[in-house]
Amino acid sequence: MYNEKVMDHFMNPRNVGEIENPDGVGLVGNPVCGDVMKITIKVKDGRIEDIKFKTFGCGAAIATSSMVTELVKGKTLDEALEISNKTVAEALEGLPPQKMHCSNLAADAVHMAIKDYYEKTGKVQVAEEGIHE
Amino acid sequence: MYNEKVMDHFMNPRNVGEIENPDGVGLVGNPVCGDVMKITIKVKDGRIEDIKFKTFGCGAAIATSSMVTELVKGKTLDEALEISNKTVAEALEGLPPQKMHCSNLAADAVHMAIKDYYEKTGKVQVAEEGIHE
Amino acid sequence: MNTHSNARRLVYLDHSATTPVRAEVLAAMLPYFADKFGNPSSIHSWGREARVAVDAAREQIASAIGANPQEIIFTSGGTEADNLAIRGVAQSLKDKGNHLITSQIEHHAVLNTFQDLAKQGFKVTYVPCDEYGMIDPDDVRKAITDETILISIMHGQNEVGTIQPVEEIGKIARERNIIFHSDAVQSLGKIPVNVDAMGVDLLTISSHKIYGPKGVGALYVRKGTKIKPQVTGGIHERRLRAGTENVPGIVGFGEACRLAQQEMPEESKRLRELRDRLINGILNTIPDTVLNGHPEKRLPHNANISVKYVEGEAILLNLDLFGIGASSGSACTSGSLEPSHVLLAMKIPHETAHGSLRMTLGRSNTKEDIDYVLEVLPPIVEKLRAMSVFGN
Amino acid sequence: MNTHSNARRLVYLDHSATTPVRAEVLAAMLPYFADKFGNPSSIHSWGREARVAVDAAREQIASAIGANPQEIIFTSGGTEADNLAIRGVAQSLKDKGNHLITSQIEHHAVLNTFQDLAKQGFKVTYVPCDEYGMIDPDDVRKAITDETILISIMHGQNEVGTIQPVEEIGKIARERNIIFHSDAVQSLGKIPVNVDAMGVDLLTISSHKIYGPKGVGALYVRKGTKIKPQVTGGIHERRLRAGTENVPGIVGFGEACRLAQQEMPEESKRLRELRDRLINGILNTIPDTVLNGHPEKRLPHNANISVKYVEGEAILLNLDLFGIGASSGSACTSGSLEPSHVLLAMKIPHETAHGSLRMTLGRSNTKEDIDYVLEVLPPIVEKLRAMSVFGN
Ligand SMILES: Cc1ncc(COP(=O)(O)O)c(C=O)c1O
Ligand SMILES: Cc1ncc(COP(=O)(O)O)c(C=O)c1O
Repeated sequence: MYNEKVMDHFMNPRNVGEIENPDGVGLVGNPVCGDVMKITIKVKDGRIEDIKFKTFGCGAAIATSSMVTELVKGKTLDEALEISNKTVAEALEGLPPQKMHCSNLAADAVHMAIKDYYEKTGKVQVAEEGIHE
Repeated sequence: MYNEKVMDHFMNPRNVGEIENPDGVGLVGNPVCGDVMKITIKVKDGRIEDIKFKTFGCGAAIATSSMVTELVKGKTLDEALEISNKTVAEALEGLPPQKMHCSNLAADAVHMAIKDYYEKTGKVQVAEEGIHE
Repeated sequence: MNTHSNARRLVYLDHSATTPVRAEVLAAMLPYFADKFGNPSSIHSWGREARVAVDAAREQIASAIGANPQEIIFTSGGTEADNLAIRGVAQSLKDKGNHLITSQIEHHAVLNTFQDLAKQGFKVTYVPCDEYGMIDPDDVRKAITDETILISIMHGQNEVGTIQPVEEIGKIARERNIIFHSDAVQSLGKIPVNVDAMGVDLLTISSHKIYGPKGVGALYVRKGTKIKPQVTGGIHERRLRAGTENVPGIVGFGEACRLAQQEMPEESKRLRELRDRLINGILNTIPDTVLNGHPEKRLPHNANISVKYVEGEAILLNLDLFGIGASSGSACTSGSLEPSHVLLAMKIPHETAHGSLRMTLGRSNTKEDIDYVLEVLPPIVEKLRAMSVFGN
Repeated sequence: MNTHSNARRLVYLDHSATTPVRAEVLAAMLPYFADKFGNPSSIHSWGREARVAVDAAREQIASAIGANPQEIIFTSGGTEADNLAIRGVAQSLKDKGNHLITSQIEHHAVLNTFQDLAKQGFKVTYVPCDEYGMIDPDDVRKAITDETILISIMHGQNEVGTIQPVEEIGKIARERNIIFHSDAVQSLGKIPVNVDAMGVDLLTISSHKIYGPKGVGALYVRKGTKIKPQVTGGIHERRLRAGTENVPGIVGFGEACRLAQQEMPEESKRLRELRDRLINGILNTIPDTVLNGHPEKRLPHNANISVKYVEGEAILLNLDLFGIGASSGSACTSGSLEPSHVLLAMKIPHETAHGSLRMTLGRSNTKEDIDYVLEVLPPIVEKLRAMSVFGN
């Protein structure tokens, strides 16, 4: 069902956990649907210095969570905002069709954490339309 | 499908043929339905002295034709009239259910031959209701 | 069960009824009974392994008929596939129109399904055939009304072997934008079957007629064709047919398709030669015999001959004792009181229809088999004719 | 396909999804593929030989459920049998009434068929269940109206294993003279299934759940029960189901039934002990786990446990890498966005439903298998919980 890359991120997820006193928190998903992701970030000099995830969900949900943390870690906030759910799925070399919908929310969670950071710090957010695509 | 007794009468039918100048002829069946039997009899002293059949039909039709000739040969006309299609089927130790209807006409043919004999000779027929049961 | 008391060899000549599963097919199936036994819907390795096998078979079958794998819907056989096609279209398009077209010479799986729909209020036109069992595309064209939603005309006729002009009918259907279904159960593996060349939207095929296992068939459903599923339940076969997949059966069907396609050119030539030897042998040695069906446009393995003055079942029983298995369109073997509807549609008289003998050849048959039949049959006919009411 | 990279043994715990064909069954089937391959409708010896085999299997199956052989109609599986029963009765009795009763916890083969009938204008009452997945016969009684023509309530629930009070429901149906159908696909071979004791008019069974081949099932149809055939065509199965019989499949089903019936008392006891070891082991070692389904009135081979705070598919994938095959009622494995309708009907919260784990035991499972699961599962749960949003 899942390819090797997905299975690798599922079995050996990167950046699991929760950052204490995070600069931003993103929580997406819905327990009814079976997938909930929480992303916590530490921001320094406009870059994502640290990122951790916690996910309740299926293989795809966990793998995309893990992958997105790898993709955005060290990136500027603007760069991170450009990473979409599609980018994540592509970085995982594809997800099964029935998984594209429900489990592929990881980029949304990162965007939300960045938004949360902007709101908390009162910093101006450059491109609102980058938040959710 | 057919039991051994039926197969024996089918493969080695008794009294096949046609009596020349018969005392009675019975012809039953219908080519549309796929079974036609012709019985010819020779009568002497109120008994069926000789009997022959010709049949266009399936295994059951041929076997019942053969069996009925065995059953009535040498019998009095009254005795012969008492032999029904059911008697013939029983003497054959049973026919497949779907064959009880169409192919089991042999006794009818004998009865018709006897009727024909009565009509030809003008002899009184004792029990009309015996003819067809 | 009476044995072949008179048999000097066993000659199976009823390949249109069913065929033995060939060794390669059984070998392909065997791992899927006990070893790779998973349910393709399961996500664990047992399930995934079964899914891979089903998908591979789907590709083999699609490739044999020029279709895409996603257009293949597995069913329990040809009968179910015919039902799914016909009921599925009628029910899904009933708001567009209520007229259906088929022919008088379809298999009962098609015919009885139309008759059932007729009882439910659909109007059905049964186009006739000529004396060779051939349908005239023009009759189909003329039958079309503004209400017509489905045309179903078979490819190779199962009793008399006549190959129907489906390509032309497909063109007519396409011109008029009407869904076209064809039953190719008998033609698959015998003559080329290609969904695009035939112009069909729906095509029925069955495994056990091509040396695959019984209990598996498929309906080709051209992309975009709307049909209402007839068996509902879990999510299988693109929601068009529910039920746990018959994995070994499907694997066997796939392999049978692959082999049939590969061997068809040579095998069909071989069968045609044997069949012609059989037909000519009978027509030349037994008087009052006639070939039923088209002399040339005919499935390569089908010989259907009427033996006048005798009844089919009586011949079959005699042949059986000699170890020869064949079939007949007589009433006694049709399960009804009427002889074959196909022979009657061809205007063959009842008596002659009752005496029809269908011999359908297959992989195991040899020249020696044919010669054996040609040796055994004449005395059987002679004997039965001697006791027949007709003919002398 | 990822292999069982962490597996120290292979433990199949998904016997409610499907089972391997057992050796005796395959041995019984094998002659019918290539050697005794006839079509049971043929009158020659090949055909008669196949007919005898089909009839013998029919007797084996009838005997396993206390029926007469003529009351057994072979189908392509449990799904088709459910469809035949439900559509068949609804269509044949639609002039008597248009109300149907079933439950919220039926298999999709039943549920989706009723939903389809509802779209066609039938009124359907879906009776609820309690927290254990048990239906109250009184709810069925109350649902009955003068229009009710069919009640369909399953025997053993396939997800949570709860055994339904079919005998009582059968009595109610009889009192009110309403046709009663029960899906016994999961209970056959596990607990006694007897059509008279259950008071059913129609009963669904399936071969591949009892170590028989896939692609075969049967519907028991009590003498005198009128149902409209759903697959029309040739004359097979008392005109209730057309299509060339899957002879090897039917033979295998017969043998599987015979063996299941014979071994049930001992095997069910053995499974129950193993299952209890599994259930208790999990409940005792993994915190925040709950048993789903009835604690006592439960199929002997079914363990269904919700592991809170984690999602079912994630557990399954981990177990799979350890060589353990199981299933879940999570949305991710149900093919829809909703978790199991059965768990939801039992009022289990969505999160808990998503974390359900169904393990269904079978012939091959041993105490060692269970101990292996009990060793492997806790660290998997711990690891997944450590990365979960919930629970800590
Ligand atoms: C032309 C045709 N259609 C349909 C069928 C039915 O197929 P199956 O036997 O797989 O149900 C047959 C065979 O009996 C056939 O010859
Ligand atoms: C209760 C129940 N009914 C029906 C079915 C369907 O049976 P089959 O897989 O033979 O179509 C199943 C199995 O999936 C089942 O568990």
